[in-house]
Amino acid sequence: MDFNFTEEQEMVRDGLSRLVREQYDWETRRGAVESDAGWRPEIWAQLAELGILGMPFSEEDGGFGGGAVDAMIVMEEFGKGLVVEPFLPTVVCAGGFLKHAGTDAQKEEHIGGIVDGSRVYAFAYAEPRGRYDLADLQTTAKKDGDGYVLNGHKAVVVGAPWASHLVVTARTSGGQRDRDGVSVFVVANDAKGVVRRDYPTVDGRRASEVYFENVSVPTDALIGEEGGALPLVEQVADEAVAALCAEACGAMKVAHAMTVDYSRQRKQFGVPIGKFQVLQHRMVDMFTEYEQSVSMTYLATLKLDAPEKERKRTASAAKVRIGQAARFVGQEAIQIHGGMGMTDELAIGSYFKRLTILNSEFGDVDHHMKRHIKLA
Amino acid sequence: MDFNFTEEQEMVRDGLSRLVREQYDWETRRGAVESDAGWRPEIWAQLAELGILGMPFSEEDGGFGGGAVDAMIVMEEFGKGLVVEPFLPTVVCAGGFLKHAGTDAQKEEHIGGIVDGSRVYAFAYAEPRGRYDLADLQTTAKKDGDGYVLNGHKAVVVGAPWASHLVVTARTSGGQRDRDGVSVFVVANDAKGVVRRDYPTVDGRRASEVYFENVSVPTDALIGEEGGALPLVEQVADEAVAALCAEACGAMKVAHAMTVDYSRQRKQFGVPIGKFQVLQHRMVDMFTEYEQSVSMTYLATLKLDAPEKERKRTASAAKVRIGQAARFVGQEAIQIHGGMGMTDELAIGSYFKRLTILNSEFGDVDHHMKRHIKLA
Amino acid sequence: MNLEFTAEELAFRDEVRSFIEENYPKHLGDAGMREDMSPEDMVAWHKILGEKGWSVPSWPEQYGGTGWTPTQRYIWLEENARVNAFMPLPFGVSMVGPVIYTFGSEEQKERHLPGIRSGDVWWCQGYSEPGAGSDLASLKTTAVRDGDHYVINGQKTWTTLAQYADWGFFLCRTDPDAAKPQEGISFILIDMKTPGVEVRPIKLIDGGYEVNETWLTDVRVPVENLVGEENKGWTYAKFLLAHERSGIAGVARSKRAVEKLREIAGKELLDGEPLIEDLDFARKVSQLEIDLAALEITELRTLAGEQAGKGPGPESSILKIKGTEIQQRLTELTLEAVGNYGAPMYGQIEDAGSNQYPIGPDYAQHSAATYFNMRKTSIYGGSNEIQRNIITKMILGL
Amino acid sequence: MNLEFTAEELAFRDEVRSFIEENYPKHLGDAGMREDMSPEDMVAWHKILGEKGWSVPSWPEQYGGTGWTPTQRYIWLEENARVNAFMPLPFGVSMVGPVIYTFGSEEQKERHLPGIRSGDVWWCQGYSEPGAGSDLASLKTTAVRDGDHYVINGQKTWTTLAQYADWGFFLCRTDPDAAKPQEGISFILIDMKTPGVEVRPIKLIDGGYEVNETWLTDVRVPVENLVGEENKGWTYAKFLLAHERSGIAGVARSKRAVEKLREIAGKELLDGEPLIEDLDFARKVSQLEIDLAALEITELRTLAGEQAGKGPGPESSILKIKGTEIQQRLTELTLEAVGNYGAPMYGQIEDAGSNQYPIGPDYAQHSAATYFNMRKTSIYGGSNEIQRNIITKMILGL
Repeated sequence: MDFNFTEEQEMVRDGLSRLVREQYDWETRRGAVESDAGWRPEIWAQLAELGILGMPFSEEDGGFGGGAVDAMIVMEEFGKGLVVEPFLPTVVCAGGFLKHAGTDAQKEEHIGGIVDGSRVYAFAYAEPRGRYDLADLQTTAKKDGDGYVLNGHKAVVVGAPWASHLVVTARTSGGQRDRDGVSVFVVANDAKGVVRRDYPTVDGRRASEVYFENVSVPTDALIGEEGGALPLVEQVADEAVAALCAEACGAMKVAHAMTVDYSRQRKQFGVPIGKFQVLQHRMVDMFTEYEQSVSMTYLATLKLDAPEKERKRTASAAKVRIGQAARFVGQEAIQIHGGMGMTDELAIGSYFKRLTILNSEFGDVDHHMKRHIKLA
Repeated sequence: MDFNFTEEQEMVRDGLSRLVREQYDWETRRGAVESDAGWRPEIWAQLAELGILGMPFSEEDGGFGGGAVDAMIVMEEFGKGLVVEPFLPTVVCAGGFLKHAGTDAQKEEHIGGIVDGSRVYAFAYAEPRGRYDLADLQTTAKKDGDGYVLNGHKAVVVGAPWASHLVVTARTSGGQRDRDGVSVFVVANDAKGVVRRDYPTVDGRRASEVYFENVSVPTDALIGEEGGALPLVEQVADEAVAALCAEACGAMKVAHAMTVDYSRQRKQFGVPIGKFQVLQHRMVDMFTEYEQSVSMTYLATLKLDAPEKERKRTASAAKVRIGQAARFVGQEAIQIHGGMGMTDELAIGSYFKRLTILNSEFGDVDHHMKRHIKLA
Repeated sequence: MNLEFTAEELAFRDEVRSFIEENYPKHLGDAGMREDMSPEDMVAWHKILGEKGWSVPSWPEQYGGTGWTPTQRYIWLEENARVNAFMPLPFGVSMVGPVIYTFGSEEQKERHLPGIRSGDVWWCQGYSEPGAGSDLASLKTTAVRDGDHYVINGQKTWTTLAQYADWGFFLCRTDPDAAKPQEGISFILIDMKTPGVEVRPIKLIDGGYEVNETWLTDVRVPVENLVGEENKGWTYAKFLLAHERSGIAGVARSKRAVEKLREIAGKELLDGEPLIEDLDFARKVSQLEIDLAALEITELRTLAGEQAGKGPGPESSILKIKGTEIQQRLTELTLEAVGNYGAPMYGQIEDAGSNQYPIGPDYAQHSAATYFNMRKTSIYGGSNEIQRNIITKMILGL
Repeated sequence: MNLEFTAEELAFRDEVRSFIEENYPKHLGDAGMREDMSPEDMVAWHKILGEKGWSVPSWPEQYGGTGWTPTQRYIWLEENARVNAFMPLPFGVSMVGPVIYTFGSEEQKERHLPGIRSGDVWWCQGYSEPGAGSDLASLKTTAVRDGDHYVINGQKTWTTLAQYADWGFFLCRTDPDAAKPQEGISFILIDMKTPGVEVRPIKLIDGGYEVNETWLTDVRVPVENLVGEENKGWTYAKFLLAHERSGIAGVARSKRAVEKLREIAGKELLDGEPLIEDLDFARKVSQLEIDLAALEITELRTLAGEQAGKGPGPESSILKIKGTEIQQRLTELTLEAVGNYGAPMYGQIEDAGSNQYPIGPDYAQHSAATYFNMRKTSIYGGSNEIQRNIITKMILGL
């Protein structure tokens, strides 16, 4: 039993922490978020330089031999700074598919570009009527000669406007919610027939509705087994869940610290509001929620390689616990900030919004609670 | 729209309030509860004298022409004093069956004894494996010549040790949980084959496991329609729910007042604990819960004669809301009383215990929430 | 004891209902829930009501009130909520109007009440100051007498919709040496076009601009704009805060919103079934409905008390706490219901004018913005913590 | 970073597991959950552990400790919880023992430590006084020096299981004129058979008698029973409160209790199906399991910190708050699960000796009493409100 990071991990964390502190203050972030691009490719290049983008890949695949704990460290620091650059879809999701199921040729083609920052990915899994069910797919991929033809509509694909490639789940057989028949493809974002409608999200990122209109892809666009990829999708989604939990921890930590700090400075009736016992105890409860979230994030991260049922159940437990914590911490942070918390002039609102939306990504509390129950 | 009581109702309330204040202080109650009998027949006689036991019956049936609002008033005052005498099973339940479905002969036989206090009833509806489902009956009543033969086991029949008669639900046909086939009988508590095991309950009352071992009853023991009595049972159970809600309001009111009072006297760190903001706000929340409970009790009571679906939905809504309030008020009352609240030396513990058990009588929060949902 | 309306009340309800059906502007649609109304839309119904004589029901009849009983006013709100009408803004009708007809001069009444009734004059409120929050008495804006004018300097914040306002009512400190912070404050009406008044919108976390900061720099205001006595403004301010309690709980609106939530949850799917049939979600909706039913009866009990001549007491703090909790929960469940489509920032998308493809269902639009926006309700109007302090003092006596 | 045990730790676990399997008294059964144990039952396992040398694992080895790492101690608790063992009472082992070996004289160590280790001497705690609650420093019991004795007068309360105690440790005021309430307090050991010591059981709301009031009337205690320095008792008291943190969260016990709850909910029926398959009930159980998993890792992180030499800090207040919340919730859900059979007062029924018919299923017995009893956990040991005050000061720095 060991809860320490390795020396390398501590170094990565320190480096990232410095980057966020020095280049990702909230005003700068806001400028980038409101710019036309909506993100900063130069930050992405720096992440590549620092080796962050290659960290979780094995050395033979061109990475630095890290794993889930490293992704957790990265995501927690990103959460602290509300970093919008698409580490999760690119490294955790696309990277995850490639690591677990990519052929040598696929690894060769994609991983290098991820590691050096030249390729950016988005993960197109959700559909308009599918809620959080990864198998609820109306997007189809029909075998056609040497390849497949994709048709369908993917909802709220985070990072798609920035992506060079999309990882797409589609149905090669079976009924709309069958566990069998799910396949995964990687598609160039500028492929013929890929139609996007891009938009900003309330938590400062960019996303798209993505329509596949007779998009032809070659056979080697298929990652993993044709029609048998649901377990793979679930594995990657659980890895994404663990990463989101880490991001939430980072955001909660800062939101809590900002709130305590604000309560020290802000006076009402001649007294700093941090002297009111009701607010003190609520800030204690925020801290407790944060600490429990860190614990659950550790647990979910360390169980990502456990047997399937244990992995799933732990990931869902973490998403439930962090979802509840994120809701409480976010709402209380605004309440304790009072009117100022409602304005776009303080950073706290951005933390609240990210904590809100994060809560529904890859399944909300109810979704994961049901999954936890089913796996009892 | 009118939330006032009539002059008569105010008088009844004042009279009861005086009785509870003068003869039902907590020490005296404890003495009675711990006595062999477990209740005070002399209080019962006084209630008869005051006309309380006859209040909800029509004048032609020998009563005083009151209704559900009157029962509410009585139960709220009883809640304040934690009165254990069996008004609910006798007047609300048995009385309810007779009012709604009794033949003239049945009314003649039973109501007089209720009104003058000579007869006491218990309502044997729950079964060991039936939880809160009124139709989940393994007790059977088989047609036998001119009457019926009852067999079965009724669970936690409150007031049975004190009762002269039992009102019993039994199945005359159908499967274990069918809506059809439910019948209601009134049986003398000393009839041959009625076997009881009596015991005290944690909230200061007496109850029994009642076994029916080939108990023969005549045809006129049947109240209401043979095999079609479930709607009648549901009506009476909803009336009992409204009465329990009123009792809970009375108990919550006193528990809250005791807690506020205690917080004024009890000092810690040299300050009355009622000066600590965290406890103040919690006592505010207790008060709010109480006020919302009063509102829901009014609503449920006033809707007892509404169309079936509206009546059921409102009764369930009230039981949910009061159940949640009773839990919160009871737990917080103990917590704010601290160690003293844990002892049997203060009355508050008795209020907590009654509020706890009341919560499961005639269905707990989950049961009524599901019923509310189904009736949406 | 009964919950029924009298025959007269039922007749009144029918009258109100048909009036609304015939007159409520069709183009406003579901206006009571929209985040993006034009200022013209916001006063459209007010102006129609002004002509009908129903724009200020709770005022004394001599000033244009309707003389309705509290029950009739309740029915009035209910019927408006049925079509989700956008009600007249409170700043004139419920706030400054009552102060003027109670404490103002005859001249002030003649000058200001007609415009409030008709909806022609838009008012805003200058109470809060930066850093003061619920602690109104700590205000710093000064009004210094200079001949027959006050010269006003200071900064106000959270002045809701001040960007459209013709007039504002402001609390200003006229005696800086008063013994207590509540003393030495005056209640002054300011024409928002006076030189030195500057309004700057504050962007809120939902992306909207419904509140402002208002700078007052050497603003010269005629002394006849002082309401009541100099240095007694705190009395009028408290009167104003306590005055318009009916509707504080927002019951009628929330009831409509629950219906809307049920509709949405009937369209969203979970495992291919309507979300509303999912026990988890249904439970949350039922809980809301139950809490709302309790709140409604609590409000009716308060109304009945008023009808019997008891003024609304500190119990209205309960209405505020529970009412806002329910409103917030409603928006939260709506956001939850729409799933992934809570994330898009719809406001900005519409600005772009694109309509090539829809983004999610109509009802998902602004669900996140509305949720974010409604966090304000437990902060403003005396935060819910302050309401609990009030109950602690006034009801528990601690 | 990993959660695995080392090979040594796994071997240790196996050793512990077989020792427990072979030696834990069969007749105690599910003792860790029973409400009605005899005093002999309560020390039975302690005595066996004393012989094995495992009764005081966390003590320094020179005084009989095992030298186990925090992880080993965690494994030890886990394994005991597997059979739901009734662990040695804390008053000697975790409370007075560490005070004696840290601050006591050599003579005190020789005299008292062996009896604590072996389980032969039963200790009780005389900290709280009537009306003082979590405010220990306000104590009024006095110890006045008279030759080579202290004469002690006062009243203690909540002295758990004092009715069986041989010895007690008491906080007494030796300097009534001390500047601060925490000063002038001494830590004194009292033989409970000394004349003037009177113990009266307090009946609790669950019907049981686990705590007492203890009257001390002119109790003469030899001065050599003073631990450490006179007037420095507050230091030792704080040391005691902070010392034994491991296990404060009760994780191992709660894990076992969740299993038990699942069993019960598997037997109870709702609509003819096992209650555990009901989504509402299953959700509550899952929530408990999830909260418990989070708490367990939090405890392990604290343990790991201890292993790395960091003393347990104010984070242990989190363990106390969450641990007791979970324990209380567990008993509440058990009561909920058993439905109507929560009502019977089983304790009193058994007294009657009747066994003609059973009353409800075995597992329903005492479910209400246990729920009532466990309300104490958020009150004692520094109420959960006090714990939040501690975190406010020590971690938030407010």
